[in-house]
Amino acid sequence: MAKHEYSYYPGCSSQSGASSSNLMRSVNSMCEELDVKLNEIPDWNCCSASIGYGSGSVLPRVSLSARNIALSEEANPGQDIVATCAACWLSTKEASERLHEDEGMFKDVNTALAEANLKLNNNTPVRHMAEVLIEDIGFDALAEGVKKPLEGVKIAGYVGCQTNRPFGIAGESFENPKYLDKLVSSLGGDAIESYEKKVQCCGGALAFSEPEKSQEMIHGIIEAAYDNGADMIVTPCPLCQANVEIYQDEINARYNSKFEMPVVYYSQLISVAYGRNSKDAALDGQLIKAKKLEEIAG
Amino acid sequence: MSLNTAMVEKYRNNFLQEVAGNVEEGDWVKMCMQCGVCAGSCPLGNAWEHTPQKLFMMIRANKRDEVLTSDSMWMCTSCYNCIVRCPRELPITHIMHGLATYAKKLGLAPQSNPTQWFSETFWNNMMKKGRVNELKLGLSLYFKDGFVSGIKESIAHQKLGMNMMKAKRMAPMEIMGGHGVKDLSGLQKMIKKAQDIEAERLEANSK
Amino acid sequence: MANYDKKLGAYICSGCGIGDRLDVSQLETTAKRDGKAANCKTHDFLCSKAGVEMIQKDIDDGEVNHVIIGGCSRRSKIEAFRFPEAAVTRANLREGCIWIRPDNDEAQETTQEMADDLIRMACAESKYMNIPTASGEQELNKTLLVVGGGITGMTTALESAKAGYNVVLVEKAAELGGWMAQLHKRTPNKMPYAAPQDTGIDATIAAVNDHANITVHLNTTVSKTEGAPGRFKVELAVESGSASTVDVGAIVQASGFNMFDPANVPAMNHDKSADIVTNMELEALANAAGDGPIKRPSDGKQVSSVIFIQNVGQNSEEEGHLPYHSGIGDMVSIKQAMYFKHLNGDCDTTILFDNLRTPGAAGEDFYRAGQDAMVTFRKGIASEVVAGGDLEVKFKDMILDEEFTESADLVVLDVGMVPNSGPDPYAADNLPKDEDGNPIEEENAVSVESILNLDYRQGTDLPHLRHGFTDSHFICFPYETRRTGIYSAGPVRRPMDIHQTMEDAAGAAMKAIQALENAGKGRAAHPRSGDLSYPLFRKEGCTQCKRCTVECPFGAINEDEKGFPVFNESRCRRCGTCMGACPVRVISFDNYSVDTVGQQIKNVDIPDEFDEKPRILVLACENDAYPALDMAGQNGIEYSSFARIIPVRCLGSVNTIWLTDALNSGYDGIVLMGCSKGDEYQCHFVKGSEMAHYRMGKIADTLQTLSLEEERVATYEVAITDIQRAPKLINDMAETIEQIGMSPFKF
Amino acid sequence: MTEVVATNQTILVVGAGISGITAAVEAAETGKNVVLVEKRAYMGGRISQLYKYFPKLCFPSCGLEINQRRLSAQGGITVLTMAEVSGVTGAEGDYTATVKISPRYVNENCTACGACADAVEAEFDNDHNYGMDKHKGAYLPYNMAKPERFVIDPRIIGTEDAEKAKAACKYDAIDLDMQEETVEFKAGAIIWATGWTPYDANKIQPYGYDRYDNVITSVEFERMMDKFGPTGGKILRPGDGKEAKDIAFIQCAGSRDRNHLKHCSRICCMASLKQSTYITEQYGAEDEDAKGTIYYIDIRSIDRFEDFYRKVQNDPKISFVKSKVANIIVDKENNPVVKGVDTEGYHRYETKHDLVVLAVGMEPNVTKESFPVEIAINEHGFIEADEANGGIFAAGCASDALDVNRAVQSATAAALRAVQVVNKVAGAEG
Repeated sequence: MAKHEYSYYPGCSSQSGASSSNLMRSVNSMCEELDVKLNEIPDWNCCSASIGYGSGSVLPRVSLSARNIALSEEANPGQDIVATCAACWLSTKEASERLHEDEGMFKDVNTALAEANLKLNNNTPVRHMAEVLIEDIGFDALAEGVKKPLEGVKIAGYVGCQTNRPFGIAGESFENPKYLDKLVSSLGGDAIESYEKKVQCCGGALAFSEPEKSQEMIHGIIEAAYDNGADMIVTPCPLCQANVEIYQDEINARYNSKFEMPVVYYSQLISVAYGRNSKDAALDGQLIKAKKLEEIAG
Repeated sequence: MSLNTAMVEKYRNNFLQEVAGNVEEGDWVKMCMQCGVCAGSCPLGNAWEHTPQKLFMMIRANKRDEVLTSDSMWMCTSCYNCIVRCPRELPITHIMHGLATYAKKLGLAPQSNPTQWFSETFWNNMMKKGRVNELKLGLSLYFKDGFVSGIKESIAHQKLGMNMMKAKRMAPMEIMGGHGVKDLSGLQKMIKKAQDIEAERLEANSK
Repeated sequence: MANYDKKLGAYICSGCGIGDRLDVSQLETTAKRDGKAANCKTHDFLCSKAGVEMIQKDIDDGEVNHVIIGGCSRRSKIEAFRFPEAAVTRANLREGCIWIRPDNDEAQETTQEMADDLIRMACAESKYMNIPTASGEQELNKTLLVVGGGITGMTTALESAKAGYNVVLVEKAAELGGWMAQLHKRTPNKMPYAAPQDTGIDATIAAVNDHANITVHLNTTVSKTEGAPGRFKVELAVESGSASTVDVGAIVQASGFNMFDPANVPAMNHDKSADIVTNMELEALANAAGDGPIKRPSDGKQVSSVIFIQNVGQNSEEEGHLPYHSGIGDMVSIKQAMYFKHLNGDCDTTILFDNLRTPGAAGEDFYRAGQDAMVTFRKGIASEVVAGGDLEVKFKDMILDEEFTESADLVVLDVGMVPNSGPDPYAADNLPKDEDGNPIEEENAVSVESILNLDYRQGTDLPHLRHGFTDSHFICFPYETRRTGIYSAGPVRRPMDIHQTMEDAAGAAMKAIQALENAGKGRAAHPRSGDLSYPLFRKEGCTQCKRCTVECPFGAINEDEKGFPVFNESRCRRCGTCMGACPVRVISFDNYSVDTVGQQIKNVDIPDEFDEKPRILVLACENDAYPALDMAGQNGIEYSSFARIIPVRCLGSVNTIWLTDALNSGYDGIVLMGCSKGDEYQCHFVKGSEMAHYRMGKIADTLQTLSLEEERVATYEVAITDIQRAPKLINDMAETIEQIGMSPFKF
Repeated sequence: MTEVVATNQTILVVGAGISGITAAVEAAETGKNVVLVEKRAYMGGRISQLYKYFPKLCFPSCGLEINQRRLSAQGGITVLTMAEVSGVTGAEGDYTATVKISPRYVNENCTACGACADAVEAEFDNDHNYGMDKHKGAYLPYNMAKPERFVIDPRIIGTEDAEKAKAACKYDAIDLDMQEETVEFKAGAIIWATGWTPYDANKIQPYGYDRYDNVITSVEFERMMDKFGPTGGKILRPGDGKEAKDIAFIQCAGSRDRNHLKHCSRICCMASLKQSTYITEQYGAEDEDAKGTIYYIDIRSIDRFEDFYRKVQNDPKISFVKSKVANIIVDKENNPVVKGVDTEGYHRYETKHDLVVLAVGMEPNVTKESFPVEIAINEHGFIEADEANGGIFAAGCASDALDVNRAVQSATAAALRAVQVVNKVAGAEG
């Protein structure tokens, strides 16, 4: 039996062929290394993220998450739900919390769930993979397993919004969370602790609809990393990863800049540090290659 | 009588009460003390015509039309900065979402606002299969202003698309269907039920 | 006055480096030879148990009754050197001598001279002082007079009675209860601070009426108050015309407040519509409503919209307005807005405020409770209420930056509290002055009817501090009024709510009880608490000039029919301002007199002119300047060894004869250090420093007569924090003397 | 061994700040026996760390001098410093208090000559100056410290420094073997005057007090103005020691905030108005670079103090912005840049200042859990008057967020309530 076992909610963007399929791959490698078993929630659905609000109002949106929790409770009883995507985690956790606080809504949601022959008990903790790493495994244990320390790699920890607010990681500040820095240090890399844009919003919600607004924000996030001497950015959120990475060409054109800043997931860092190859670490999924990681991974 | 007219009739001079009764977390609006921390904390602050705190004041001042037709709340990126800093713990993000949704239900949301449109497209995309099809979502966005401009947009973003495909982060076959939920009908019935419950409640509130 | 043989004992400590830096045996010789101290001893650790026991033994053996300690400052080791049965003086050899002088050979001689003089001065002071004892004329009267039967007065009465004292409670009206009895509900004083509470006033009134130790006089005013703490005689006048006299030990004035007249803010149109009411008028409407909805006065319609306008005529420099703020108006309006939420169902309730003043834990909780009850708060400045069928309020919403006109069934004006304090004895001094220095009359001058009718030389009532309030000027001492044994409490002192007023009532009761207890023992009140000395007066020398009666900062001194001063010792605060004022020097205290200081001045050794060793007399207020100089020593800040420092109770006690004598006997310069004066005075005796500055303004004449330079006398305001500046002022004088030369008056 | 003479007619006062001193002195001057217990090595509490009082702009040490004199003039007050009440049993009129006294390692022989401080070398953060400078391992907490007796920092015990201090003392005042002791004594009534503590500014993360050198607290600013404080009376940026002339004051730093203290701390508005006058005091009215900006939600200058508010409003150097500052960042020169929205008409600002002063709130020192007996404490941690409290009465900031004047008022009232109890005991005992 694996040391740690969770009910896993991968989310739409992690699916094969989707924008953060590389996240999924590196998470799988990471979990193998850490002896973590992820049991995917069968037939999970989209959480509708935050942007769902425009058409889906409260009850439908909460019902979507409630369905996932109910499915998890049915298929993976007693296991904490773990999400790797910030938006998935937030939507699900928020739904769970609101249903704890609001009995009326809890009743309504179960009425809706009954249409799909499901019932929600709502007694399952909803957690982000970062919490698993920090709380269940711990930085010390993580450091122990490092085979190829990320020596000399300067990494800016970009936490973003939804992994950080409103819930965040226990004991961390909303304004200056340090867990990514600690993670980087545990893996033998150089954390850029003075990176002051670590919780600045990337404007993901507007990336499609009003790109000029979101790209202005992304520009600032990358610039600050450059100014602080970062070789790359690490993030725990697929939306942040995608936004900050993939629009750099457009941003360079817009701002006359020459950014070429790799943006990777924590799971990729761990995979590499634990000795996995580039493919297992999904480094091939980078639009902007994380060369320093590739060198280490060999 | 439209829902909007019915609501106007019902609440007359008290928009605050209307918001409290019908908007997601709207009951919290009364608790705002006008400190402005939300306004200063919003990463898109510059884009807002009316900041959250000002919207709350406008609600109290019965500026119903101005609030509901405003595009300000559509600027919300759900970054939750306002929520964590609000000294009164108002769920501002949710109230912004709620105001937007409510405006949309009443038919007052600004049609020209792109995020409003995106939000709807996203929802519809998601509801088709129970999971989001990123490719279709992206394409539908490019083609939102018609076929010709859609082709232009597509070309403009061609490089990005190619790169994503190369990195296996975009799959052309997704256009043919892609991932989805097996119990789609159960999911759709569930959503329908949830929507009905809300609609009935709103209808009842307008009486 | 004491009548005993003085036996001086000088005890010199050689510890703390004194023995290393000074020739202690010479100090002993000085004490014996010049100081005439029969008993002289040196100890290397005088404050130790052994050192203290040595002194105590001499006292017990009858060898010594006047103790002179040559060692650390009088501010140090107070507990060790407390010998209640002896007169104790201190020569400040440590902080005032070795610590302010450099430790080198060059300085040694002058430092030793300084120390010798300090010993001479302490001996002289000791020789001329007496151990103070109470006059024996005291009375212990355990009854308090409380003026005012509102919540403040009633609370004072109940709290005092609970401590075992008797109370005479006087109320002008026919019933107890005051304004509070008119309230529908009160703001909450218990967690969770969420809803208006019953006032409970009936129970309080019943408790007062039922208490065996409280006598209530209704329809009664105070027609005359004479005497002093411990022996006030108070004449009570009943409306019917009858009168009686009570003897009381202390007085608490709880005469409350009146409401500001909204007619002073014409734009509010209070007189134009019955539906524009003040906050107090609203209480009546709420009471009239019973459990039903509040109705508007004009036509009895149930109020469905109400607007509260905060801050009407308050915090404003406009004519006829109040320059202060009641502070409680926002809490009151939230409470009243809740009346509507409770009684009038779906009533629109708006509060237009400028700064929402809901301080403290209870305040902020109540604000949130108001918001939670759907009271609409708008930062808005109202410019006008338009009277008519439906009222209209014009205001600027400060957040939306937009002018609004909102209609309402009822408009409530938050008008402020005006203290009911009686005429200010010093009104003419306190009025703002025009360019020529003539006082400008205040338009809304408060009630001029006397409350206490004090038979005092300096007026009938408690002095006002500001805006008609009888508050204390002292942050640290909120009950220090300028009339000993008379304390004010409640909104007459400063605007306050019920909770605060009840705390204040208890505080004032404490002070009144303390005052009468101490008066009974002949002990002084704050700040020289416990001092048994009192002004002694040599009547045969008095010229009836009235300076003392006019200048006493506490109005303690009356005049008899011939114009001689009557000191009323228990009113006296022992500052010595009278002593400083007296041109013929007939006023003194056992432990502080023209001689105790004058002889110190005289006993300083004045080297002759060619020694080039000037002498600078420093008279320093013992509360501020002297501690500052001590702390300079503590921090090793040096000053001239030519300075001879004498602490004085207050600069107001400085008699010009000391200066004249000093100049005549060859001092080269004089520095006076008192506390800050003026509106924000820090003088603990209120007027002492100001009086001294005034008197010193006239010293120029004396200097002229003596053909001396004006710069030889300098008067400064020195704060306790002037630890670097005070020494500098002394050094400045030393430098001045260097420039203008030595005094020609050396022998 | 410390001996405490007390009976059930004794009043125990816990805390020797302005409230505790006042309660003790008022009761003692009415002839009562008092035991005054203070946790610190010296009396005076928070006011000993203030530069000036509002609205008079006078010096707290002035009143403290008088109070300390009153206190020593009264034979009736026993003062225990470095002492904490660890237990209370019994009931109104008959309490037994247990007090734990930490070793000072300096006995009453101390003459405050300072030889021990000269002899030692180790230095530690100076709590009196909120850690802005250091004190030696043997030290007098500050100029006016009473009891006027040095303290040996327990951290030097067992080191060579301790032996050096002992050797330097000519008066056998240093006792390195001093142990913690516990004393037990009777009291009829107890006045709880444990005061407040500045809210921990590290917790107000958006303002970066933990990250930015040039963001300080109001209590630290107060220490800067003291000529014997950590900066010698100059307003200096902790970051680079440069003079700070353009100063921002941020109100409600931790107060009126459900993330921090829900209550309004009452004093901070007046404190900042007061501190804004320090700018002119320091640089003069002519210096155009010297200016202050007060960021506020509501200015609560309450009642008579309004005229002080008006005075500051009329000062051309001081401006007011109705806004709770959203966050602070620093520019490349380490200047704090204050960001937010002026809500009066919606003006977005991003303003650079030399120094930011956070007007930190008051947190009561009492907690329900830490209280030795059952007592009515509200959710904010303040003790409420309640019949059930028996003979225990709160004074000053243990009862509410109060300014000095109101704290003294409250303490005087508490003294009376204690006197009522012991008078009743005296009556019963004849």
